[in-house]
Amino acid sequence: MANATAPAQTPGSYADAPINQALSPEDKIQLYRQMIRIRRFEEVSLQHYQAGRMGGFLHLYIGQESVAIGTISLLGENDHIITAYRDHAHALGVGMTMNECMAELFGKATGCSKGKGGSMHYFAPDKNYWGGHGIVAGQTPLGLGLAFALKYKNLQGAALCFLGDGAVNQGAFHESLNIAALWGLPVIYIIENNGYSMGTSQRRSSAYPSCLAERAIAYDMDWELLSGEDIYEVRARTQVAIERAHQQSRPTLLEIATYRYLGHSVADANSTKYRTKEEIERYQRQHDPILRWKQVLLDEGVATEADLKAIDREAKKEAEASAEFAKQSPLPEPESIFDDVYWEVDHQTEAGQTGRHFFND
Amino acid sequence: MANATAPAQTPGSYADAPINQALSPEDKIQLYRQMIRIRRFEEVSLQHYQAGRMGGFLHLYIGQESVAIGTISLLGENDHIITAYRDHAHALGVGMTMNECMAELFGKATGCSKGKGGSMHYFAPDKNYWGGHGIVAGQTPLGLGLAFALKYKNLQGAALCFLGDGAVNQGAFHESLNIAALWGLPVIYIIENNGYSMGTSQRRSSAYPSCLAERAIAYDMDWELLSGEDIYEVRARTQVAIERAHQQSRPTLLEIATYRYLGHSVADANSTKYRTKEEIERYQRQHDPILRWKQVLLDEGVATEADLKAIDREAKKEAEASAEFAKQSPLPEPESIFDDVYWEVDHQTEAGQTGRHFFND
Amino acid sequence: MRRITYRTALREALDEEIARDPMVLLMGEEVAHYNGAYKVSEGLWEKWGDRRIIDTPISEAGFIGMGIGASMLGLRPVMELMFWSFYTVAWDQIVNNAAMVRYMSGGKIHCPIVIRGPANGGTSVGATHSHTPENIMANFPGMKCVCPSNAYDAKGLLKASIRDNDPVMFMESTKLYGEEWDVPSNEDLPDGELVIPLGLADIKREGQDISLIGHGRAVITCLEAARVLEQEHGIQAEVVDLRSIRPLDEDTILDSVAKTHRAIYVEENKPYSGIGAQIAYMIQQQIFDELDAPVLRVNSLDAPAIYSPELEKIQLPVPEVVIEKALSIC
Amino acid sequence: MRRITYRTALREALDEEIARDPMVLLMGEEVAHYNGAYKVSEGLWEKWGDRRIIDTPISEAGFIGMGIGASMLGLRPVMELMFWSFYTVAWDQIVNNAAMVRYMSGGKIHCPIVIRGPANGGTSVGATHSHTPENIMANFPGMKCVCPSNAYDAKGLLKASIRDNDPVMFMESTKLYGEEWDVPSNEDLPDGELVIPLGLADIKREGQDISLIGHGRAVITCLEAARVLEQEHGIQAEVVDLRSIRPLDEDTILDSVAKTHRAIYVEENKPYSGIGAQIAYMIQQQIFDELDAPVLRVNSLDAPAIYSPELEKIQLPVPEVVIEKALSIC
Ligand SMILES: Cc1ncc(C[n+]2csc(CCOP(=O)(O)OP(=O)(O)O)c2C)c(N)n1
Ligand SMILES: Cc1ncc(C[n+]2csc(CCOP(=O)(O)OP(=O)(O)O)c2C)c(N)n1
Ligand SMILES: [Mg+2]
Ligand SMILES: [Mg+2]
Repeated sequence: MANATAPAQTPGSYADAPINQALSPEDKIQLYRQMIRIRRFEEVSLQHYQAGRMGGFLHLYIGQESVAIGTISLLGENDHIITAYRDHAHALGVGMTMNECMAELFGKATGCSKGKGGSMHYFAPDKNYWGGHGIVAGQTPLGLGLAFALKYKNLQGAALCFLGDGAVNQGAFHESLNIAALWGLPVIYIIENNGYSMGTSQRRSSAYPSCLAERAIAYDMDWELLSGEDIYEVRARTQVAIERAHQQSRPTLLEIATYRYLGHSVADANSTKYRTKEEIERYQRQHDPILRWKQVLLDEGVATEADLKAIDREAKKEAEASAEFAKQSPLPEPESIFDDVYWEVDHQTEAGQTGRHFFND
Repeated sequence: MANATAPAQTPGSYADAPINQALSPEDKIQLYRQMIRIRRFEEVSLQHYQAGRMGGFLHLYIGQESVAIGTISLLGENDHIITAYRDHAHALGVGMTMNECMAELFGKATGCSKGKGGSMHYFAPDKNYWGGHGIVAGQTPLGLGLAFALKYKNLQGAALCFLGDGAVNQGAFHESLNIAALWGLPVIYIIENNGYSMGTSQRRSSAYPSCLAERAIAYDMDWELLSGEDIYEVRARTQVAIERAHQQSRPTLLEIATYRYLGHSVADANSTKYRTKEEIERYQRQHDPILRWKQVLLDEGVATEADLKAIDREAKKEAEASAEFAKQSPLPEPESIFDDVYWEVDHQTEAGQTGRHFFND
Repeated sequence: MRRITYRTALREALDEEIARDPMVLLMGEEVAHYNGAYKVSEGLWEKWGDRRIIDTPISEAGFIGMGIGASMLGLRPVMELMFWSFYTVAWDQIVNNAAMVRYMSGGKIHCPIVIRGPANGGTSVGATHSHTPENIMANFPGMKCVCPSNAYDAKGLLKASIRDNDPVMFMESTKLYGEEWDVPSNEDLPDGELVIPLGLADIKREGQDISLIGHGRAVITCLEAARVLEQEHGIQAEVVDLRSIRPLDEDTILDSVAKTHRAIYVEENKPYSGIGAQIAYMIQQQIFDELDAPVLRVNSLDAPAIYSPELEKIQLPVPEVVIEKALSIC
Repeated sequence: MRRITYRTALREALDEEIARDPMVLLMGEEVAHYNGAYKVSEGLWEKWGDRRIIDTPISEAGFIGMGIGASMLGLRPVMELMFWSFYTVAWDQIVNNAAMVRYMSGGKIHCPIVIRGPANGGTSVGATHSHTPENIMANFPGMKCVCPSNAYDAKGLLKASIRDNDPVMFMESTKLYGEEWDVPSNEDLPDGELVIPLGLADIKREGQDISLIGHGRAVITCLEAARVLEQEHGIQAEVVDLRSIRPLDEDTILDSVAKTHRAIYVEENKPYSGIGAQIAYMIQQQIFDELDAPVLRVNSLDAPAIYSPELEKIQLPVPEVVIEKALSIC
């Protein structure tokens, strides 16, 4: 695949990017910790899903960790993010706790959305994280709105809006791209291209010139195609887009090539039918972003095998403890079904107490 | 503006295109007749609108006549067309009568849609004309569907789907472009670019590389930008797209530069505020497609001033007669409000007679 | 008392709220340079400039969704739909994001957004441009829906809607934009401004023989019917204007019907599962024994909106039908 | 009698109609290679190939609109929405094109299209994925709407819907896909096939004390409530399954209530202007004097669908609530 706006670089050179040079050894280990925490969290959640302790969907991010962590590691005070339903990684990435995230999956009152949102609907506005959205590409105009608000408030920030490779064919996304380019909004759309939308490969769902990001040309917008395998690359090239947003208030369309190891959701029993076992194993062996990063840390002498193993064990323990927390947590009270519908009702304002708001007989 | 897929040609060379060489003198005069009929029809409709004999909107096509007539003149048995609300020209172009079209504006039972559709909703499926649609870009997936049906039925045809320059920013249009390119459907999207969507200039509504048609690149689709002023050019370059559809079952995005002289609709009192009087007059004097074509006919010796004046007079008389016809025509019967809602009810089938279909008390 | 049009009343509400709160802005197709397709925003762009009054591309899903996203970050956007009918292309954003994100986030987010524009038939613009989606909006907990029937209410309700912290679907009527009503100027008001809380119905006319209940322009139809009922039949009809569809002032409705024992709901909505169906259900469920006759309805005739101007007139509810139905149960 | 699942019943209907009419095809996300997200179309792509069973991009407005356009030219597309909830992004195409183009063309065009997929709560997929839009569809003249409650009806109604020349919104339930019912094989049928006309309700259980009326999966809730009412309270409830929401079999409903004098509408729809509101209105309007008590309703609790599986169970209508309400008026 060609990429018109940035020449291919050898992996080494991304390590040299100033943004990566600025990483302390502890920062680098922290990137590892964050990725492995996502993986262990999801593995544990999977077990409990299979044990029947959750409902609905569980879309796992395993294999894609570097994308969320690489991009989120770049964000400052006025940078915001929003994503689709495959949202656990971004949640843990911005600093949500495993406890609140796991409890949400269990449908408990202690969940980050009080058990009202489930796996697809994690939110932490206090951490600039705006969800977690279930309708394919439905979050893309919202991301535009975050960018609009930043500009309106004269804040130097960016809105990172993630979407899948299948989501690019929703009309709302295109409408958003046009407005972003037309008005110069500081939004960065990041296509997390894992090659498939459910069982449909990129080739079967999209017509495009060389890659999906190149569709940005239609709006005279900057774009980049990059590999998600190497967190240095993710950081170096996303940083360019962030600076463009911060300094020029201009949008970018990024496409980050990645791969999911498991099914589309846990209910996807077909996940080895529409792609070969070999393809999956090749990614796991040769392109796993955690393994790749581990090797970098070892090569750079930043950490030892033992250090990393300890971090991994800790992550696993934390995940297991979160499942225990979730199990022990209380269910939401039945009356809480009517909370969080109307702000005015929740806050018992005059508006919230005038007229009938709910129509149960 | 640049155009990547076809080199600019001098006007003369479009006359030489085989499709234009094939025109007999009578064909050429017929093109003139069709354009002047549209203009006179609309002028008469405007008078009656202003006299309060119609309701709702009246979107006039005056200034753009060569686009509808140039493209429609190329169509064969299995070619279909569909457009937006600025639909009088296409209707007359495919051979709908002035009487049925004018009566529709008057809301009469003799109207082409029995007074149910009005100006925005002319249809003649028997003439491969599928309307007349009021929601901006709402017709673009329908056009795709016509192309899909042609391909499904193994017919060698094309679906021409017209839309405005403001309509390109509706999501449904982009979804349609992707599917058209992905599946190789014989649809030709024709952006009738008159420079404005209501009071908003192209620059204020759209981000694009060199022109709107170039957005096709995003879907790896063929595209063309052409001038609508010269009907030879419209025919020559649209024909390329039709052949691509017929022979390769591949879509094209065409953009035809044109201009409307009057307001967005008759209710548009601002139409000389968002553009200068000079701009409008320059078009009328220098770029009027009917005047331009008249000159070609005179230059080629195909017709004399007197011939053309006679045709014009005839068109005007026909238009006036159609207004008289419309005025004399009966209103729809009140009971007819409930006709044409359900096919099964209209045809008094068993399905149409089972259960209650209408819920008037 | 000052008389102003419904259009001017809306414009004043926008202007005052933009002045009051720097987070309030108006966005939509042709609202700025063009002064609004129906001139509600006339002069506002000149006064407030590009920052507060913003023209958008014809991308309702994109720009309404953008407004919702911006409202999550604290802006208070007022979004104009040139016709409410065009909600159909933005429906996902409205219902799944504006109305549900608060719930799905367990209350972490709220969307103080107003979506406004005309929602009515009667102007011969055809079926696709004549949606009256108040019943659809009201169906969804999380949304609010308001339909002012006159200039006074329009001003007061729009100001309250903009200050509300929940998404409010505000439905106007192109048929009323040019009509005038008494609306006091701010100097003549005790609070210095006109704000009408959502959730309060208004008795537009008192009576004890029958309750004519409605919303939006249908209230005017009720008033005309009530006038004739009195003059020609000696029947005193009470006219109840819901003003706000959700939240709903149930008490005022029930009190009226408990007094009159007869009710007709009048609306421009189509009948199947319209607002009238809900109100009729509610009345019979809550005060069954007070009813001396079934609750009746008058709706638009049950077909897509016809173009033909003459026929559209009879497709919409007219006083004659209301009178006839009233006589059938009085 | 053969027992098959609701899912199999739907698949048989599709398979038989595809075999019968070369213009019938199935389109949607993941319907072909993947066998359908809920496996309704399992095996059909293998059997019928790329021409008849077609995977689409995630572009509901684009592909549903395409299906509508194709239906105008004589195809009879069956469009699968992976969830009916996703109608929200295709709403303009559905309502303004499928439901209105016949009218606006004065009857020159018709759209023999079926849009089908699951529309239900109860599977903990959150508010955005739990839409039950039958009241919204039924509001629009020009549309038809069908909600089968069991495998037998699902097969017969889907076949009738595909043969219908008007647009039919066909709403299934993921909660029922795996459930089994008696469905005769074609050899065992007098006509050699199972086709159930739209517009006929079905008495699923006879009784004379109260009418429990509903549609879709709520009918199963009614049947369970009726069983308990009989066993524990000696009350004979009649259970009326609308099957088709529009056209509506008014006579069967009215006959039942005229016999029992009491009615409860049960549905998974939200209450405000739901189907139950319309049916309750209709009953009181038409047979007011037959009613010994107000018509009551049981709906989903009026909040967006909650995720928490335990809580969602009580958010949906349950037999206990139906029983309690029945006892309150019997
Ligand atoms: C509008 C809409 N259509 C369909 C779906 C069902 N759906 C959920 S995820 C998905 C696939 C999306 O794939 P992609 O965008 O590549 O993201 P990924 O799952 O690979 O992260 C589909 C079809 C939906 N949620 N919303
Ligand atoms: C979805 C939708 N939004 C807005 C409108 C109102 N509207 C009708 S025409 C129009 C301008 C369209 O301009 P363009 O596409 O350039 O076509 P033109 O009128 O110039 O032929 C607008 C905003 C509409 N009909 N549908
Ligand atoms: Mg993907
Ligand atoms: Mg234009």
